[in-house]
Amino acid sequence: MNLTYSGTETIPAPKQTVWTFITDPAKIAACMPDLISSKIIDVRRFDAVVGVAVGLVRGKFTFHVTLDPKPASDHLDMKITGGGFGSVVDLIASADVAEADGGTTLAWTGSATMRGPVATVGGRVIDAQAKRVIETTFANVKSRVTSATV
Amino acid sequence: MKITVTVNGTRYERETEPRTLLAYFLREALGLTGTHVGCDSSSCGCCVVVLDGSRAVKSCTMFAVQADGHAITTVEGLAQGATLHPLQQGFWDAHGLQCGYCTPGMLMTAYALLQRDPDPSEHAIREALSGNLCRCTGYQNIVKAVRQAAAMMRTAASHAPASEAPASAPASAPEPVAP
Amino acid sequence: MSTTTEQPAFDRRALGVAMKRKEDPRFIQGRGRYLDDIVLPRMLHLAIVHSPYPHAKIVRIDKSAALALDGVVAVLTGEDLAAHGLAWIPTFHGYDKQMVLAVGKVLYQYQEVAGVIATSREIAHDAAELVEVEYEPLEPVVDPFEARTDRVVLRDDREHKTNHIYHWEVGQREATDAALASSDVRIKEKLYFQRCHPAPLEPCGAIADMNAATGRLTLYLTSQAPHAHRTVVSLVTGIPEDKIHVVSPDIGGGFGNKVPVYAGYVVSAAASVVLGVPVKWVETRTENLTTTGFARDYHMEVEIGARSDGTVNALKVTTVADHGAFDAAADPTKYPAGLFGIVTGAYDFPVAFTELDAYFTNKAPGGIAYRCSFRVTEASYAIERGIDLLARKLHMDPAKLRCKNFVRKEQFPYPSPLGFIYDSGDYHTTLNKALETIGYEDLRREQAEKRARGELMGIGISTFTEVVGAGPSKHFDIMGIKMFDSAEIRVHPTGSAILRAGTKSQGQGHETTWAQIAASELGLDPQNIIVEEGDTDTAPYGLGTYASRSTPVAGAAIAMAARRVREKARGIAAHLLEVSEADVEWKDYTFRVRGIPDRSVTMQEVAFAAYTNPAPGGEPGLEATYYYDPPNLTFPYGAYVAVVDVDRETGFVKVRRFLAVDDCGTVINPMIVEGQIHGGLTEGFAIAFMQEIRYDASGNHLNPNFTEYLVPTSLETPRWETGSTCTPSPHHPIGAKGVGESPNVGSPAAFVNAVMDALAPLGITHIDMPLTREKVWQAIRGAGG
Amino acid sequence: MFPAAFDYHRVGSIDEALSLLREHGGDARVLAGGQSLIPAMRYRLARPAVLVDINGLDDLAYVREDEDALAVGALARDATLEMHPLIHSKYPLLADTSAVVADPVVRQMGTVVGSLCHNDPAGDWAVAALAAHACVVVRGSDGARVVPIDEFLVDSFSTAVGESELALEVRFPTPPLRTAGAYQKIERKVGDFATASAAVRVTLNDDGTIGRAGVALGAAGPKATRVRAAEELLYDARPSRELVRAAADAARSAADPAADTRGSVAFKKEMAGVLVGRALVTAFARLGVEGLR
Repeated sequence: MNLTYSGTETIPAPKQTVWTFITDPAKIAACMPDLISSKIIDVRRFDAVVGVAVGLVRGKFTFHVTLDPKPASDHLDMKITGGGFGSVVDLIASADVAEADGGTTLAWTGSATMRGPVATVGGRVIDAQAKRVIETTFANVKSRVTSATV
Repeated sequence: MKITVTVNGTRYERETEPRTLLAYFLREALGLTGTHVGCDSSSCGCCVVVLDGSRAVKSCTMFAVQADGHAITTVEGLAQGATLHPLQQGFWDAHGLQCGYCTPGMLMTAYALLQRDPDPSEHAIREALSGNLCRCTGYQNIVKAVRQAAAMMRTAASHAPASEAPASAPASAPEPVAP
Repeated sequence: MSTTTEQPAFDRRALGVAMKRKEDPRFIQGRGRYLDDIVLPRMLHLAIVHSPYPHAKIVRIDKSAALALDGVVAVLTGEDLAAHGLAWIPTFHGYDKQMVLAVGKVLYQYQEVAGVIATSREIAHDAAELVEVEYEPLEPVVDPFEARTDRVVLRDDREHKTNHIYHWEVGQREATDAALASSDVRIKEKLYFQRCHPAPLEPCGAIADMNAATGRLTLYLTSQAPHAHRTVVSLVTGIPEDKIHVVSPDIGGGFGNKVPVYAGYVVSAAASVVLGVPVKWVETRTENLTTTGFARDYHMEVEIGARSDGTVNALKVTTVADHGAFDAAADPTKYPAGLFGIVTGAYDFPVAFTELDAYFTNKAPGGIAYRCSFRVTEASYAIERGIDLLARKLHMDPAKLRCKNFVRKEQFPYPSPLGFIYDSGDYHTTLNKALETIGYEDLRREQAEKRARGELMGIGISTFTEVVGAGPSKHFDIMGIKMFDSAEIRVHPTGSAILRAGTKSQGQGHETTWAQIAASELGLDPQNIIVEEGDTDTAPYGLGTYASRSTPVAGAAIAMAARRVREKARGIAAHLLEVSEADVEWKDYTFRVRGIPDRSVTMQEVAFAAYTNPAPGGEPGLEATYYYDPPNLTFPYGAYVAVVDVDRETGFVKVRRFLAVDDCGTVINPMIVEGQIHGGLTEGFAIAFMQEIRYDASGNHLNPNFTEYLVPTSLETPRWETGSTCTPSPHHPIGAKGVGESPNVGSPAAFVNAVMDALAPLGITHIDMPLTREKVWQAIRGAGG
Repeated sequence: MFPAAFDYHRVGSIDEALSLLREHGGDARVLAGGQSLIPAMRYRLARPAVLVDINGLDDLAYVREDEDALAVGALARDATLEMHPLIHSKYPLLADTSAVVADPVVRQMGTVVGSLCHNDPAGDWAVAALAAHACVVVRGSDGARVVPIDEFLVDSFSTAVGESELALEVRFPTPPLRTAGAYQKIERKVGDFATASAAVRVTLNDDGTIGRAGVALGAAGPKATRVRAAEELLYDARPSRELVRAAADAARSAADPAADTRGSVAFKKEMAGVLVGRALVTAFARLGVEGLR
């Protein structure tokens, strides 16, 4: 099944600060909700283990994340592959940063493709969780950049 | 864990892992293979057994440990010796089965239905059996079979002396402990 | 009619009697013996690891964590099987092969990648989760029209680097095109017959038991074709066929799903050979729905040309078939698209042409005959929808249009433009009976009133003909084995008998109907004829039960074997009656002296004599075997009428009435025939309204369990009305034609025709099955309804 | 499929259950009817280390009216309501709902409170509970609290019940005189989750105007959705076709469903409206107000 999500955060910080933050694997990893562990592989890649607890579904998802920044267009692509529960989740997220009144807007979209039993049996559960992972990650970006800036 | 269950009137004490589903416990620990498993999602009803004499439950969606201290009736417990239960007779007479795989679950669900409704309408039967799938019969002869059984049981009940157990009662009295 | 012999204790007119089923006592008492009921000493359990990807390279498989788990005995991969030459096996089609466990890459989601053997099922499943497989995803090809471009070629193991599997055609292309071009009226419509799955309630399974001491491999299989499976196993493994014993126990429904050979069978066999102990594999519902034989998945385009008075001129059907990752369609060798040539149906087309191209995609393999005689369902749907579309275009009543174009009774045997010789039929009588029974004229009047009020009521007709009973050895084989079938009858001294056949009942009631055929030929009590099938050590060789072939082929073999027994018995009777054989006639189920009917002996008396008092110089005993090679196929047919009401607001279709009038020739047991029709109609209903295997654009299987693969319950299922006419097959020994599949073949078009009839006032002409609420609602909305 | 291994405790008291939940936190799950939990465990989507089986607490199997509500205990099965004469005579919304949850065999085990705690966005009981303005009694180590249903349903599969708490009872307020409700559900077949569902409850005042109204949707958002706009339209108005249509329109607008195998967003939104309309027509008809269809 395929799911898409999107949102916009307005961050009271200069565009460059936001850009630097979101292209740093260590910083992005730290923004993932319920992060159990992470391993930075290089400047573009990291692995993360995220706890999943939605209703009766509880377990771990392991993600391999690759960042692909396109500074010329202030655009970041993120490819996230991984899974858990004998299933595979592929997430493709992208973010555009732009200057705005008093700060920077971070417009993001994400789409998740799930494969395996989870997709059909736990679809409604995992949908909610994937959405939460993406939303919370970008919300955390906002709060951390903001608190670092203020 | 050690559990004690009374199945078709016989008490059994067995060790079981908590994760063992009741259907597999009946089939593998007790050798009562009349209870079948046809899915993993509690959809098909091949595994229906009767809990404590009156409730039809899906034994693949219940752990054996939950049955500790309870009584279970399976398809093997329907006939009284050589005498078929009216439902079994009805299914045979009305061609209420083909491959036979769903049949035990159908029988047990119908058994519970007739306990609470001795004269169910066609719709009531279809409603009550809607948690049991059949791929062969198209249900029509199953409905017919249940109606025949209901009629037989009503007749038997109206003729039976008050002291006699109704035809639907599971074998109960002596509870020999199985080895 | 008076007779001086004593009345027997049973009704000798065994044929045509609604005899209660002999197999039922064990099933209603929970004493059936299905595969998973069998437990052998020291038995281990197999669980299979499946790919989450529809198309990916296998980079690495790490068994170590699984092997480290307590209770795990072995983990097998495709590489391990390759060492035994078992990584690939031929499909039933012969010209393709399929992976048992993936080697190098996976080609569909849920494909089998590894097998874990452990001391319990639970541990096997625990360990299956621990097998680490690293994949490198490849682009999946889900759509056969995309596959056709060969932009991504899926099968790198094949010599020809293309997704195209084969092209097949039959009929006259140019003449058909010309006739279409010169027709007054033409219709052309794309019809997709969706991918479905038979989903018998008992999943597939195997127990392999290699006895190292005897060198014999016993395979308990959920097999509709145990002899064919024995031969395949022998060919694949090199184990001599005498060292393989296939036992097909009670089967909890097959519907074509239990014809192919599956990975679990091969892996459990390989594991038992390697480990020397029995290994059981019972698939989960998810495995059943995602990896075992699917059916249909035909993208058809139907064209019909007709004169303005409705007389049909020509038919053309062009099909793109989606076969999934391997060509595992279980069709006879010379018929890659099965018997799709029946697509001219019950109508007298002067000329016709059909062609089909099959493609590989990243989906599960299959293409099995799901309650269907090799693609007859797809063909019947195409023609019956096509005729309705033509009626709509001509503003003609669909019943009248059908009557106008039916092959007439006097035209039989009728050579169809696509190469079949229809053996018999009387289509007008059967349709007229259906129309009268259901009150067609009244229904049309009611519909007119309802339409005036804006209500959506529809009446749909389907007058299909089947072609079943594969088949004559001249044309029909599977992997070279001719499609005959066989029977062996042994009459015991006391007049009871054992009958063995090469078929395998999965609910059809062979233990009863086979006994009835033999009893009616032998004058014995059918209650005392035990029927045994499914054990390759004891039953004569046969191709099994599918494609409605059991009664046309094995049923004939039984009648012929019984007649052989009777011929032998005649000699013994002559000896007992002290007359010459020529003076003995078989009349009223008894041997009688011609002209002196009082002098007679029963078959029981003859049987006793066969063992106690054989004719001098004659052979003792009373048994016979017959291998029946049918001279032609049989052509059961029917006229079905569906009445529906459509809820404009929600798109819900209520099937208010459904009448099936079937003609399957001679009826062996009317109760069983009716049961088969109820069941087939229910599956046809399911296909028309809810059953579908879908894959999303990424190749994810969307229906891997019964919460998503929708099987109708007693509440959704309509109440069926049935009727019959009888046009016996002229070439079958008892005139029977086969019936199990007719209702599933004929009904989908009746349902869809009824819904399209209901929606006709809105200008809606076609919606592809399944006709879900949403699709109907969308169509109504799109039409401004 | 076979569940992963776990430890099993069958508790003899609520306190024992609470103490186990406290001890094991998120690793433990409460086993009541088990009709969602056990299939999830078979698919290994759920793999709790500990199961706390409350099925021995027979005291919680009640369905009874007290001073101001119908109280349904944590072990009251769906079938108990389905077959309860009181429910049929006085709580038509609950009677309707109880007859369409899952399938009749599953309903023999499944519980009302368990369904609320599972909070599947396509579940049935949460929708009925919203329309009926129910509340849930939640017990922790510090005692019990009563949580209004709107607060109880937090998000998809998530409720106000803490890890070491137990939902003990759902309370459906005693309906005032001249109150009726209805539940409408579209499912692809028996046993399916809702493609769309709607629950309504209305009270008629003596003057024929509508008093309190409850309107809620299932499968129309991340959790069961109260349609406030429809409730406000109904309040103080008189039943009419126009009113029903307006309430249905409000439901259609309020619905925010996700597309899935059960249907597209457009179809589910439309069905939300159709079902609210039909549920209102049924509920009013139960109050003797006909001719609204």
